[in-house]
Amino acid sequence: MELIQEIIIFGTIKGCVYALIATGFTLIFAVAGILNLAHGTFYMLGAYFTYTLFYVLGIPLPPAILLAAVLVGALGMLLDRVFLKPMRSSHTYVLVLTVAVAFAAQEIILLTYGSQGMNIPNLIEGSVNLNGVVVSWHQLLIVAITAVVLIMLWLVLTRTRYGVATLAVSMDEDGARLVGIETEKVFNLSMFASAFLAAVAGALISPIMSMTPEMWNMPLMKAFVVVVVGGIGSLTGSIMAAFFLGWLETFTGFVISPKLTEVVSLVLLTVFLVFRPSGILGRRLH
Amino acid sequence: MTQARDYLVVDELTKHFGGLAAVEKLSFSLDRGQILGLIGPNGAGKTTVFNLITGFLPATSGRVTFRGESLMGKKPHQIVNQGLARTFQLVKPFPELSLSDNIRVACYGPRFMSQGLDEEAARHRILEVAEQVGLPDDLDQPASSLGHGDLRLLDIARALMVQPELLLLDEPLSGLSSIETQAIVGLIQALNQEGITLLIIEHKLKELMKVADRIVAIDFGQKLAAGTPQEVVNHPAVVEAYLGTKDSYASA
Amino acid sequence: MLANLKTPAQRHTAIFYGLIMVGFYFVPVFSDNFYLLSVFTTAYFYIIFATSWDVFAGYSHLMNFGHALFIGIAGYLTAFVDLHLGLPPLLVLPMCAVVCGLLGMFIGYLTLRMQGPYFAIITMAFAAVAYESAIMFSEYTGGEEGIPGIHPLTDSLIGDYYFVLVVMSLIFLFLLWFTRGRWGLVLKAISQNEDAVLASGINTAWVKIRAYSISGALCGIGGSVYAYSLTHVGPTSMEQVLSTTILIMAMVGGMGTITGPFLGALILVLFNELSRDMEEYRLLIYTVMVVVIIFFAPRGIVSWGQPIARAFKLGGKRGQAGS
Amino acid sequence: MKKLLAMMLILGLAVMAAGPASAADTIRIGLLAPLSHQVGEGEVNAAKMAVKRINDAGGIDGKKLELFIEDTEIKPEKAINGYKKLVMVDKVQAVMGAFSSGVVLSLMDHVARYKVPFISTASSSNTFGEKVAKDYARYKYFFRLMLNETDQVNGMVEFVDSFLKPKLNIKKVAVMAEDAKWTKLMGAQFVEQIKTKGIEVTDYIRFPFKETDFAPILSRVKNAKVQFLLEISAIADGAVYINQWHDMQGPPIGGCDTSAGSEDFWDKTNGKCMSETVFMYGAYDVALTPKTKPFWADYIKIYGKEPKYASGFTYDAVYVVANAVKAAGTTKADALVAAIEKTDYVGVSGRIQFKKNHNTICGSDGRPMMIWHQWQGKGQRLPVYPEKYATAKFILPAWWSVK
Repeated sequence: MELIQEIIIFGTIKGCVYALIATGFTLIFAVAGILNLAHGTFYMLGAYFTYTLFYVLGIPLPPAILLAAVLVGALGMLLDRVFLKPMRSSHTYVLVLTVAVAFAAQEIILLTYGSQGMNIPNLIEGSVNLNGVVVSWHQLLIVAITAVVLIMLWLVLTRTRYGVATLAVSMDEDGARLVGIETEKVFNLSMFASAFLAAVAGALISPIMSMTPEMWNMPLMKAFVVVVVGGIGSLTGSIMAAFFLGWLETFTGFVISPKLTEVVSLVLLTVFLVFRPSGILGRRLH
Repeated sequence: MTQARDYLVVDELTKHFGGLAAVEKLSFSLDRGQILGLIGPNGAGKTTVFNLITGFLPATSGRVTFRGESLMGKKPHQIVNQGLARTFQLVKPFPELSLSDNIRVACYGPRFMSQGLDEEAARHRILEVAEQVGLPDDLDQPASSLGHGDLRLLDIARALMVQPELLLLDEPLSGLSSIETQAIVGLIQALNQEGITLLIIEHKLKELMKVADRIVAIDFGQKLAAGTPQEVVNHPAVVEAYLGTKDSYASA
Repeated sequence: MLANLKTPAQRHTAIFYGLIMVGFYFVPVFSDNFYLLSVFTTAYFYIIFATSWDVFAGYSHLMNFGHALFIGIAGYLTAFVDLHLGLPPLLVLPMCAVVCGLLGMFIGYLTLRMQGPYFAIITMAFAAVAYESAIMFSEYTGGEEGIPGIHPLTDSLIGDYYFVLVVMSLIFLFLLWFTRGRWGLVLKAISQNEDAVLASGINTAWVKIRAYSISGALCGIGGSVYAYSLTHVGPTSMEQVLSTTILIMAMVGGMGTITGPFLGALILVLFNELSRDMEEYRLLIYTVMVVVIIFFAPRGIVSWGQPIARAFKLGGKRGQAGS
Repeated sequence: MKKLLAMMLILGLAVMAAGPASAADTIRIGLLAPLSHQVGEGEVNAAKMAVKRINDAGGIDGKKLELFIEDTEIKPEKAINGYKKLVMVDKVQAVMGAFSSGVVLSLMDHVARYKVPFISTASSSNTFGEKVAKDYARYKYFFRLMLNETDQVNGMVEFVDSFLKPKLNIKKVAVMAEDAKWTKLMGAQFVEQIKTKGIEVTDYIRFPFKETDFAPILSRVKNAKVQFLLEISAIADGAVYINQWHDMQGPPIGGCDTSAGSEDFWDKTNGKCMSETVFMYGAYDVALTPKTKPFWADYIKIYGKEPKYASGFTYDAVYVVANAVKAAGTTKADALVAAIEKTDYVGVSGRIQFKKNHNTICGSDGRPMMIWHQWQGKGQRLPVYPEKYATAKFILPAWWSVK
């Protein structure tokens, strides 16, 4: 059954990318209550920064990706400090500001790099035949990197002071503040982690899907879907939902029709929002 | 038109939030024309009872009947239109609207509209209510400019605008100066004189005892005692629940 | 409406907008320059979109991030009806209003319990579903390229100009009437404290659904005229960037005032055309504007009316310009 | 409030002042092109080059040509507005260019309405000609200087049947086409015609321009065991699927891929386009007419880049209009149309003559025709078919062997 193998393999690769995108999105929402519509922008900047570091500055690809992700993470912190901090409590403000930032970033990228698709090379060239399914080494590397990054995130969250503080803030902000946790710092570092993860995803996917100034749209929508399906604020739920979505989309594309893949996730999103807004694992919304 | 007895009946009312029992098998009743006080320490579940009666929260079990009709499963606005209005513990006016508009909003419920009253009548009634509760003369100022006491009055005015038969006041005296307190106590008595039945949550027992015909004391969502004010405040369970708290009758 | 104009400030406001409206009707008298007319026509479309957005989202503070949904749905409906049934615009416009009104009612019903960001996401999602569907069902919708060849509204540019202007004027007047009465008051009250409105015996859910429905219906009329005017409809008419632009125009102008989005749309479209050379920077400039507005004039441009009027010694001591 | 009013007034006046400069004594030509797409860039460069050459040679009867450019962004609504602006503000006497049949189709009714001749130089839909034939009086202002869908289908069928079939031992092919108006008939006709040559078509897939995930499509094609995958794309970015095609080791691929018609495609795909075979027309480094090779060389000299798909046609279109103005002695639309209809001009893209339906006569030798180029070596795009113009031998993807 080649088809089943294909769906599992390609679905897993997709799921990894979605997991990288969505964990950061969930993290910052759980911790600071920020629904960041500029999340896809981090993903896009990750790709474009890598491109610039690699082609313009001639830095080898692996450190270029890492450096790009750190830079994007710093931009995330900047966004949080300068624009979000003053009015973090207003959902309306955060939504409008972040969506405006997203479009502005799109314009800046468009002006700098043009509208045509651009590519960076695979981390490792060449393909491998997995029992009849041809996959590139790069795609397998995405799976490995995602695993490493997610395990590291888990370790940070459970084994470090910052991580424990983050979890505390995500459960009860006021309580955390009472026991002396500097919530501002936690927000800031969460924003860094969130942007960093998205940027890694963007840099890893751009050799496969090309980068365009509009590429931030897709990850944002997927992040919505994953976060809503997985349960708002639940990291485990998000990761589960990311793979679920990856497999579901791949199944739809391979078995039913490639045309339907984009709509599947959106329909899933609306159905969950309307009928089960708490998601699979999330806390019940009042 | 309706029986005076058992005007409002709360019967084995229960509300669970997850594993927490906020209200547990609570029963009491209220007769027409009465003023009933609902007391209890902080977190006893008093406001939850209000929310259950007025439909802001769905009950886990039990029932509430008003004039013999069940209120269960009804939406808040439907309950209001049966003649049952409420105020809020945390005063909730519309800060950006003017005082008159704050009150005017309540004109646009079906209860007022069904009487076929026009804008002129509404304006007239707004002035009437504002004067009755003693709001400042300038009704064009925004609500955000009011002090805490006047906001309470505004909230009561809004509730009165729907012409309720039964009025639920949630801590109408909290945070008020003694002059403001006297004014509201007077207002409560005046409203009762007009024939409005009242259910009042209040911490200031001294004032409450002045106006209440009966008092129900609850703690942990359960009834501790019920009866005349004197009976309730001297009830051992109530004394125990209150002792050591600064809200106790002794220190009030 | 005139009965409500109690204060001098309100009268001045009415005169101000009245003058602008009358001015619009005289533009072709001064110049039949195609470019000028098309700039103003574009402004009228955005006025329709932004004010119709405002009647629900601006008043209820439930941020609708997918208003363009109605523009697109009405546009495609117009294309189908025009090309296959050949009905005249005067029949198609009400049809679009009804369809979009029902759609608004349906979405309003589904999203009733949603607050803040959840509402924002779902409105985005609905528009995105429609957008993707338009691309997916390319057999019927023409895919990414859309449907060309919709018949023009009238035979001349000036005719088109007046058609759009009249529709815009009617919608603007209707919205002023609607929001200056009890509906506006109740909607505003809901945005500030929904519980207190419920406790006043008002079915807030129904009020919101109705407002959303009206918002959709009016935007649908605008969307239909938009399609006629372009003689084309495509998925870009439902794009996220269009929804966002509408929202930004309304916010810059001043939410929950109708007059604010009117000014916001007008000024931003004119600004956009004046700075044609800077067109690439448009969204950048918009973003900066949003930040500036949110920090320094959270109530939008209309809130400047008051100090300006005071500077010119217009209006009363507590004039409510723009409201 | 007065301040606001004053501001509005100033805005209004400024808008009015931004109107047209007074019409000088020039021949005004409009160009509609998607400026940020490489096809549009090629159109603009070619048109500028032609205008400059004509003006340097003294213009037309002493009158200089003046070029006005509007961006279409490949969006019908932008193109419509651009056409209106060219016609009414810039008062041009002829418009040319545009890209994507969907865009041009939405322009046709406006061309009919404003009656300023339009020469389409980068769109292939057959519908244009059908409309002109059906309602000549209305659509006569519309011309197409390029191969239409039928011309391209014939070329593709011939290439697959007579060239590839024996080389690749083709029994089954699959077709993937971007979901656009210009590919609608092309895809269907190709499928129909290739079947008559005894070749099975396992799949005919249409994908949106912005598709980024081609794994499902490529998987279907691979599982169907086809020997050739025909691609048809112009608006979509070919690099996206070529990268994935290479990594998934798909069957030999070729057809129309506009993005592969640009020399930077090799770098964009990091060489993964190796063995992709695409047809080119309008401009190439091939001696189709005496002017073809010099144009190629001169263009590179001026712009430092190779001409793009539509460059040759746009370049010729400027000359067609210029010659027509000269022949008609006027710029009045109807006279201009009559003169353009009589065109017989050897340009860089071939010998240009218009049919009754205002299509260009294409396909045979010396006329505008398709020449197949394959990506080979270290990033060269070399002609492999027709044999007459071929300078390289056809190669297979590294992972493919003919069974």
